[in-house]
This record gives sequence, structure tokens and C-alpha cells, in this order.
Amino acid sequence: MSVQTHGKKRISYYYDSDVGNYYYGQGHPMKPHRIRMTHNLLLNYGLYRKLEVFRPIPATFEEMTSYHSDDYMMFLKNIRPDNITEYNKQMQRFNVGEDCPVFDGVFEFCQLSCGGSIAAAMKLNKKQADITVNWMGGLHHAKRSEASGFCYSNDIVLAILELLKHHQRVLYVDIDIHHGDGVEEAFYTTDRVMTVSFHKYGEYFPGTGDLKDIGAGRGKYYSLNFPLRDGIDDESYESIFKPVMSQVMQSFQPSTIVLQCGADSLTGDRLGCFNLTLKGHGECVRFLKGFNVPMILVGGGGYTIRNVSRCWTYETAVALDTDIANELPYNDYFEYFGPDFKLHIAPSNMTNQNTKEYLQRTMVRLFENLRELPHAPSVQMQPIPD
Amino acid sequence: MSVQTHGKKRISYYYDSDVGNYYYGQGHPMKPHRIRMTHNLLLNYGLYRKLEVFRPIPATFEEMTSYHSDDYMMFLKNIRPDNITEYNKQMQRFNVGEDCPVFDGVFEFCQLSCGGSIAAAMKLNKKQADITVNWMGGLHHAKRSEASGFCYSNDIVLAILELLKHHQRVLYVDIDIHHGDGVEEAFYTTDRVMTVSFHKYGEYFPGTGDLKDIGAGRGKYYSLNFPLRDGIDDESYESIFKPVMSQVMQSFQPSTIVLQCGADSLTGDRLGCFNLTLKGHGECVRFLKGFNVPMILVGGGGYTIRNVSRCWTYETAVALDTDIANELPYNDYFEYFGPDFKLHIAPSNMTNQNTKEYLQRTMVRLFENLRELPHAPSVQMQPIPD
Amino acid sequence: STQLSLLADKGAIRVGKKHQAVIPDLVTEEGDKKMEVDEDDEDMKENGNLMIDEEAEENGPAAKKRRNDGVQLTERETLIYHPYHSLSERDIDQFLIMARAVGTFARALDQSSSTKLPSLHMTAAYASRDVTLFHAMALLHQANYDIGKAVKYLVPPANKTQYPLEVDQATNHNTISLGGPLLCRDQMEEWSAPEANLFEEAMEKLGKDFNDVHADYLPWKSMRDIIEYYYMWKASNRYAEMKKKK
Amino acid sequence: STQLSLLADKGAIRVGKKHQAVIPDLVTEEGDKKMEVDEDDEDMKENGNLMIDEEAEENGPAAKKRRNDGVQLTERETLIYHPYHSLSERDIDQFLIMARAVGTFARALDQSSSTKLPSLHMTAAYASRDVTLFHAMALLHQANYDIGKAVKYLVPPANKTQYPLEVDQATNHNTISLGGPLLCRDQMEEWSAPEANLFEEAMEKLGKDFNDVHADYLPWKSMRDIIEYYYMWKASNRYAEMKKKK
Ligand SMILES: [Zn+2]
Ligand SMILES: [Zn+2]
Repeated sequence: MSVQTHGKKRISYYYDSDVGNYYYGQGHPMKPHRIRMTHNLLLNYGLYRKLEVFRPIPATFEEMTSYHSDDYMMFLKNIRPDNITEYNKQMQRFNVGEDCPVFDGVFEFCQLSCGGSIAAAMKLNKKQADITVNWMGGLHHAKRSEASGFCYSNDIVLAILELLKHHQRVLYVDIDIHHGDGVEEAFYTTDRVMTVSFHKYGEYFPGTGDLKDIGAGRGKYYSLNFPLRDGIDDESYESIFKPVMSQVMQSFQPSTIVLQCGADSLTGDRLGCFNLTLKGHGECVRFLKGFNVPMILVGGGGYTIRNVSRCWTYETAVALDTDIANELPYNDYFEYFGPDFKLHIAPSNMTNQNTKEYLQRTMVRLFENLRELPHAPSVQMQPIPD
Repeated sequence: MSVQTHGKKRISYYYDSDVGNYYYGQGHPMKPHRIRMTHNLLLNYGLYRKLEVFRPIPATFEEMTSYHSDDYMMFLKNIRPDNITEYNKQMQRFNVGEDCPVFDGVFEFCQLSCGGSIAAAMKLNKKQADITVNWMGGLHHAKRSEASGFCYSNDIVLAILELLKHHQRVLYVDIDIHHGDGVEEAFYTTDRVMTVSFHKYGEYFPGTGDLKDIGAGRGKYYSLNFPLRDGIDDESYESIFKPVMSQVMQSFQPSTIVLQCGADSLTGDRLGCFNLTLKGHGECVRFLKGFNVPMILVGGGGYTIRNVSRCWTYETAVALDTDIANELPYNDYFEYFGPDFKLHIAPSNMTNQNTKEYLQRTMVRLFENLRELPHAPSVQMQPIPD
Repeated sequence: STQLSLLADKGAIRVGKKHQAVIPDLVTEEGDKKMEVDEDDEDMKENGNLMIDEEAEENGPAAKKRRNDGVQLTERETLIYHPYHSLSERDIDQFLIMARAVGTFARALDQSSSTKLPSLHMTAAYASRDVTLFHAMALLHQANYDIGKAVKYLVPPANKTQYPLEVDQATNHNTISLGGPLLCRDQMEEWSAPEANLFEEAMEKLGKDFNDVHADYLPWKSMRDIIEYYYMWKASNRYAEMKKKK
Repeated sequence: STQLSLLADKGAIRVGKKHQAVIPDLVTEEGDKKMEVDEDDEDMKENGNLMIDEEAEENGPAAKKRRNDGVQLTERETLIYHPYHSLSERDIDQFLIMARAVGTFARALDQSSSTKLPSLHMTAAYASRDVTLFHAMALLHQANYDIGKAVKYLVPPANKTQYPLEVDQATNHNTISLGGPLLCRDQMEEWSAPEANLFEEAMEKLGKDFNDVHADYLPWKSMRDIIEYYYMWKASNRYAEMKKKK
């Protein structure tokens, strides 16, 4: 019998076995089932047994209103497919209907997603883990009083608020193909949270995330946006992600990181238009992990679900410093992974519309913004004066 | 978890899984398979798990010739079904042929039977058990240089010889329906072994065992025979067995007992004509066990094999002080025990030709013989003089 | 996160009380507090209300949830599994084989299973589904990573006195004790052949509108069961064959 | 012990060197020797040759066989099972269920088994036969009555590095390792349907003359296998049905 090496990082993983059975509706691309597929792959790859596995307590109404408005949450708690007609006005006001439909158990689903991210944050606060993982979370578009882009409640914002109780500076990084607008907006005016988002920009949801959006008030220069074009590949992505994030880490010096791992930036995504493989996507996890700063990994977008579960499985393995075979293990959903039944996916031959020059130029602009950050952060880790 | 109570007696049980596959031949009533049936019932009754279970080392040629003649054993070792013609004369001389046929592995079979009884004896010598059990043994008819009554080698004699190394006086008791002639003859002239046999007498195999046969030389009064008539039942048997054995125990004061549990004395036996049930037969085991003298139980005759295995199973339970259900447990040979599938058997309505008067009269005669025994046995358990 | 949205490329980051989160004050950690008690004395009073919350956690009923076999817990979570034990990979592999074996045997004993599953291979396949493995892992945890104890949980006595009922709560699995071998069944297995046929008929007629599938075809099933079944069915031979026919 | 004998009621107890056993001298026991060393000193010399034998046992290779998990052994025996452990009846019952379960699962994985045994019930029944239970008890002993260790023996790795091969010697069982779940098969199961048919044909023609059955019908089976099969067959449905037809 070999004793588990404690030299590796402690990874806490959050999952609720109910999550896979929430259903947004016929034809809707968002499928919580992909989280279950990930979970089953983790089991059958033998990664599960290397994790601390937790079932999170669902977030309470009070916890969710630490960011969201009471009336929005009350609405979300009460709305059901069978009472929609009574809530016509509110549905419009809270942007619930088309992208964000009312489905059975929508509030419970939010409670699981938020419960996982809050627990993941609290875990880091207690220094009980090095990396915490909640693939149920990452719903970065939700606003304080508004659903958006398949997101109803913003588990990331709630997690960051929890982190802020014990961390002076929290870094948020978003590699979803969409701009992390919900998180950016929530922390747009604070210098204690820096948000960095890499995303497709230009005639694309949600429309925000311009290079020029840099935060406001005390938060000026604490929002960083890297607008990208279609077809970015692993190499290009790495060529911008690593320099930018190195500089961010050096300038901002966060004591904790939240990484949104939206998998709609992968090649072949049903809604996305990037050309990343698991290796390029996962390299972001590996790179940030290298800074040895406590980190939360959350999910996010991702609409070709066989690839989403591949991606998050691989990234859990990255967090665990464990190599896994390219041959997928048998599991309940094995047939989804045909015809090749391999872990890794190949990039397509789509054109990368991000020229080296464009990427270089954008990076230079971002570095200029980063130079505006105070060398010594505005609030130091020092005894708070009376 | 309960710790096994060591208050109960330590029972060592000897078995070799090969024994069931020796086959005397078509139509022959002796079936070693009954020992396997017993073994499987012990397992499925959960008695097995209360025993110390041993596989004995097969007896060696040298061990077997500690009683048997070299030429007889050499013959037995060499004879095979396919070389019978070469051994015509010897077969007659050693009485091998009709009752005691030459079958495949006959010598090995003897080695197992004797190995078990020798090991059982040695176990008692070492004081490593209170009762030892070898249902493979009990072949009481075999003579020094002669097979007889389905018996080729006399495991009982070998066991007693082993016991005599450490015990001044050994008591042999035989409740087979047949006279225990082989054992009686082997120890007919010694006062260190008392043989007591209860058996059908009169126009019945082997013809010996008259009340008047009492031993010879120093062995005079050390052989005891209780001749019986057809149809003896539990009650009658108990009425003689207990008084006789009480007196024997008191007069002879053995430090160890060998009980031959031949099951052909049960009602319904293919060759027997008694009317005992398991309870009457097993009561002999229970009664002797009550003297708290180390004891070996061996098998013997028994030709209605479903009842033989019932009987020896029950008697193992008696040795273990364990009650077992009348409902037989499922096992590989369950169908043998139909239509009732019960442990206990009912006596038949045959006439008991043993009148109370006859039994009483015989008992009185035996008591008279017993009174001839020296009060202090001829050789005492005391330091041997220089 | 979709081009479906009418709001696409019209978004804007809005500034104002209604949009930004209220940033909480930094709480000095429990551990730090004891180290720096002199300096932080005033601070503690300032953040009094938060500190009280922390105290309550430490002393309240939640406190005992903090630790489970040496793994530290917050009050926001239930521990399902941890890797800090002395079992080898092979030990766990072997235990998972045992779990499958017990599942196979349980189906042989279970009346309702064995009429549905006459084939040995199919039974072993059902007993090897993920629900059985997840449940086994949860039992291993409940048994404190003692294989001997865990296998006994696989074959609990009828009254479940010797079975950690918490495990059913923790994983939400559908376990049936036969007073012997443990049986974990998922929806794929629970459904009868007629139910499966009804479902396929509904899918052809209604598509993946599970509210209607539920209402019109399978009202005795819950929505969740139907959805679980749907996703498993898509990975099954039945689905492959249905697609082939078209 | 039969009326078949021609010698019936003609026997006699014979007296003489050729008939009686040679009665051995009493050996003072090892233990006693130490207690009574002064008195027995002379005696020891007298019985010199026997004493030497005893000494040799104590110091020779047999000596280490004397003890096995606290149970004392003589050199005449191999210990297969003992009751001096801390397992409860229920523990053992549960372990035996595990053994049956593993046997059932092993048959599902084994190519040769599963073609022969398509039915789940039949497979579970075969996996519940006594050979499996005896083997399980022997494994429990080899595992020193540690259920956790014993269940791992039920699912040994392919190379059997973690499996007590002694157990196969001890019980003579026919065990096949598939590099996973352990498989114990008896003759009843080993025989193919054509072999079983041949056997029944032979029985009808030849009766229970197994030498001829062996020679004429099933020369590729050993005599012992045929006899084992015969006794098991007599307890089987096949036998009951054959009898019914007559
Ligand atoms: Zn997205
Ligand atoms: Zn007899």
C-alpha cells in the first residue's frame, strides 16, 4: 500500500449529483448534463480518487442576495414553467424568457451552482485546499438584477465576495469565448478585484469587453479585456495569455485567483468560433497554477458537450498534476465520444483571423494599462489602522 | 464482532478433499462420497467455521506397518485393477476381491483414512485439542494381514498405537452395527486398551463379538462385547450404553477414548438392521463427551449415505456443543435428502427383538466381567521405577 | 453565451449602485487573530458582527462537521471522498470489482431484476454502470477506507443496522438492500421495456420537450427521471438502432 | 460390514504374534520432562530413540509448522481453517456472499463460462456451489481472518503475486484466475453439454461401471472427475428428469 503523496496540491472538487438533470428546454444549447459527463469521466479515469470530493450545501437566498437584488432573486425563486403568465412584466425586466428560459428547478440549479462556488471560496479562505474546482459554476454573464446568456445567478461574483473577506486582492481570469461581463460589471469600480477576460469581440454576445473598457473610479485599470477574432489557435492563445498574465500577476499581486474555464472557446463548439484544443485551453490552467497562488476553477460556457466534458476532465487532471491516457475510459456516456473515443481533440483548418501583429499590438496596449497600476497596491496586507 | 468463546471444547477435524472420489465399484455399498456429503453439510450448517480444520498428511508405508504386516501393505500398494491377474494368490491370502475389491487408488485411500486418524491421535497426545474427528477413519474390520468388511487398513489400531505412546490406558468404543473385530483382535492381549463393542450378533458379519469373548492373557477382561438383536431403538440402546459405559469409565479409567461412530446402526441402513435415529446414535457421543476425557471420533460403516452424512454432521455438532436446525441447509447434494430435506430421521416400526430382560441379563454379565478389572489399573500413571 | 440573444453586441458595462457588488471588508483570519492579538484588538471590535459569526461556527453544531478523518471541512459542504488514506490504487480497483460483483449477484437474487435481465452479460454490464461505482466510492469513505468494513457495507443485513445510511443521502443514488448484496440501479435499468418503448414513441412524436413527454406519455415518471433516462438512452444501443432505422 | 461376505458369522478372534499389535512403551511427554526432570532422567535414557525423534521434530524444519496464527500444529497436518479469530458469524456470512458475488461476476467476464451459462440464475447458482464456499473459507484463513485482505484475494491481479497459492494446494480446488475475479468450478460446471449427454448415454448402457464409462465414452476425463461428476449429477435436475422419462 502506498500512502498518497501529500507533496501534490490539495484539490477540492464540488459536485451535486442532481445537477445533470436540470434541463433548459428543447433546443437550448446549455446542458448541465455536461457536468455529469465530466464527473463520470473523472471517476473512470481514476482522478476522482485523488480528489477531496464534496457535495456543497446549496446557496441560501441570503447568500445569493449578497450580490443579487432581493426582487430579482425572489422572482427567480417563485417563477415556474406553470406560472409564467403571472410574471410577464418581471420576466422582461429580469431578462428571463428567450436565452434564459424558465425551467423546472431553475432556482435550485442556481443554488447548486452558487453553493459550489461559495464553498470553493470558503475552502480557500480556510486554507484547506490549494485549488478548488466547481464545474457547476462559472456563470459569468448574470447581472445583479438580470439574467443573461444562460446565466441567472453569478456564482463567480458570490465566490469572489467570499474571497474578499480574507483576501486583499482577487484576480479573476476568464477564458470563455464570451466576455465575462457579469463579473467585470460587479467589480468595475473596485481595485480589490482585477478582471481579465480573453474573448471573441465584434458582433458577438454580449457585446462588451472592448480593449478600451478598463474599469472606473477606484477600479480604473482593474479591468482588462483582450478582444479576439475568430479562429484563434493554441499557439496564438498561449502567445498572448502567458505574457499578459505574467504581467498581471506581477503588477496586481493577487493572493487568490478565480479562473473561469468556459469551454466554448474550444474548436468545434456549437456556439463558439475559436480553434483551441484541450491542450491550449488547459495550458491556461497549468500556467496560472504555476504561480502557486490559491485558485478556484469554475466552468462556464461550452456547447459541444462531449468536448466540454473532455476539457474539464483534462483540466482537473492538470490541477492534480496527473497524466491521463488519451484513450477514454468506459463510462455511462461512452457512446457520446465516438467515433474515436479519445480524450484529445484536433483543431479544425479554420482561418485564424488574429494576426500576430494584431495580437502584439493589443498586448502592448494592455501592458500600457497595466503600468498604470500602483506598484504598491492601494490597500496593503498590513494591520488596518484604527 | 464477537470473540470465539474458548470455553467450549477445541475440536480438530480432519478431511481430505480427495476422499469423496474413491469408488469401490459398481453396486458396492461402501461409498467414500458420504464423507464429502458430511463435509459439505458441515460447511453449510456453519459448523465448519467452528472447527479447527486440517488436511492430514497421508500415512506413510512405515506408519501403516507399525501394525500391518509389510507383505500385506506392499501388496496393497502395488495392486491395481489392471494388474489383478498377477496377484491372484495374494488376493486370496489377503482377502482382497469380493467385499474388499481392488479399486483405483485403494492404497491412497487407506493412506488418507489412516493419516487422518494418526493425526487425530497425535493431536490429542500434544494436548492441542479436546476432541478430534476423522470421518474418513473408523475402518474397524481390517486385520494385521488381511482386508475384511470393506476395510483394508485399520486406522483405528494405528491411532490407538499412537495414543499409547502418551496414554497409559486407551478406551475404544464401537457403535457400528458390526462387531469391531479388527480393533479387538489387535489389542486382545493387552490391558492397556479396552475395547467395547455394541453390535448385532448372530448370523451376521463378521461373526465375532460374543458376550463370552473377553480378551486373553494380560488382556483378559479388557475386551467387552454387547451382542444385540435386530431392531434396537434409541431408548433401549441408551438403557444399555450409558450404564455399561459408566462402569467401564469407572473401572478402566482411560485417559483417552476412541469412539467408532459407524452409522450402519441407524434405522433404514442398507446393510444394517437396527432402528436407531440420529438422536440415539448421537447420544453416545454426547454421553462419552461428558466424561471430559480427550476423545477421537472416527466414522465406520454406514450404507444409506444420506443418513450417514446426516448422522456425522449431527455428531460433529454434538462435539461442538452447537444446536443445528432440523431444516437441512442447501448444498451441492441437497437433492439426496428429499423428500423431506430434514436433518433428523424417524425410526421405523420394526420389532425390537432385544427384550428388556435380554438387555438386562447381558448387562449384568458384562458388569461381572468389569468387576474382574483391578481397582488400581495394572500400570499406574506414576514415575516409572528405575 | 449565445448568438441566439437579441442583446448580442449591444451590451454595456453599467456603473452604479444597482450594478456593482458591495465589496466586503477584509476579515482578519482566526489564525492571524491569535498571532497578532495586540495589534488587531481594535480591528476585531470594528468587525464585531463578522467575528461573532465565526465564533458561532466554531462552537455551534456546525463545528463538529469541520473534521472528518483528518480532512478539514467548512460548514458549506459534505465530504464524499478524500485521498488521504493508506489504500493503494490496486486496493481501490479491487474494491470496485467487488462492488460490480456484488451488483451482479444482487440482480440474480432480486426477483424484479432477474426477470428483466435474463442475460448474464447484460446483468454484469448493468452492475458495472457508474452509479454502482460512485456508490462504492461513497461506501469506501463511510467505511473510513477500510476495505474489510466497506465490503461488509456492500452486503448489509436486511435491517441496514450495519449500513451507513448517510451514503444514500450523500450521493442520491437509488440503492435497494435485499438484506444481502447491495443493488444500485439508474434510470436506464429501472425502466421496463414498455416504458422504454413509450419513451421512444414520445421522442419521435414530441422531440425533446420533456414536459410534454412527461405529461402525455410517462406521467408516472418524474421529470428528472425522464431527463436522466434521456441522456443515458442516447448512449445506448437502443438509440443507435433507432437512428439506424431512420 | 456386509452380508455380502462369505465369511459372515464364521469369524474368530485369533491370538498370536501375527494378529496382535505391538504395544508401544509409554513416552513421558515433552512438557512433563521439564517438570519432572529429576525423576525422569533415567527414563529418558531408556526411551532414548523415541526422545531423539521428538527432539528432531522440535528443531527440524517441521518445527516451524507447529504454529499457525496461534493454533498449534503437529507435523501430521496442514491447517485449513480455525475459529480463533475476531470475526463474527455475520462477518463470515457476508464474506461468503462476496465470494458468491465474485464468482458470478467472474463467470460474466470469462468467455468460456458465459457461453455455457447464458442465464443469470444459473450462473449465480453455479457461483454458489460448495467449491466456491470452501475456497473462500480457505482464502479467509490465508488472509489471517482479515476480511479486507481476503476479499482482495477474491480479485487477485493477473500474475497472482498478491494471491496465496497455498490455498489451491490446501483445498485441491480448480481455481482459475482471470487477473480479476476468482473462479472456482467443479465438475458439474466444467462439463460441456455434449459431455453430459455422453455421460448419460454411458450410464444407460453401462451402469455405474466408471472404468468402462471412462474407457468407452469419456477417455479424456479422469476417473476422479467422472466420479465427482456422477455424484453431483445425481443431485441435479438432469438426473431427476432422466428418471422421470423412464
Ligand atoms: Zn460563453
Ligand atoms: Zn458396519
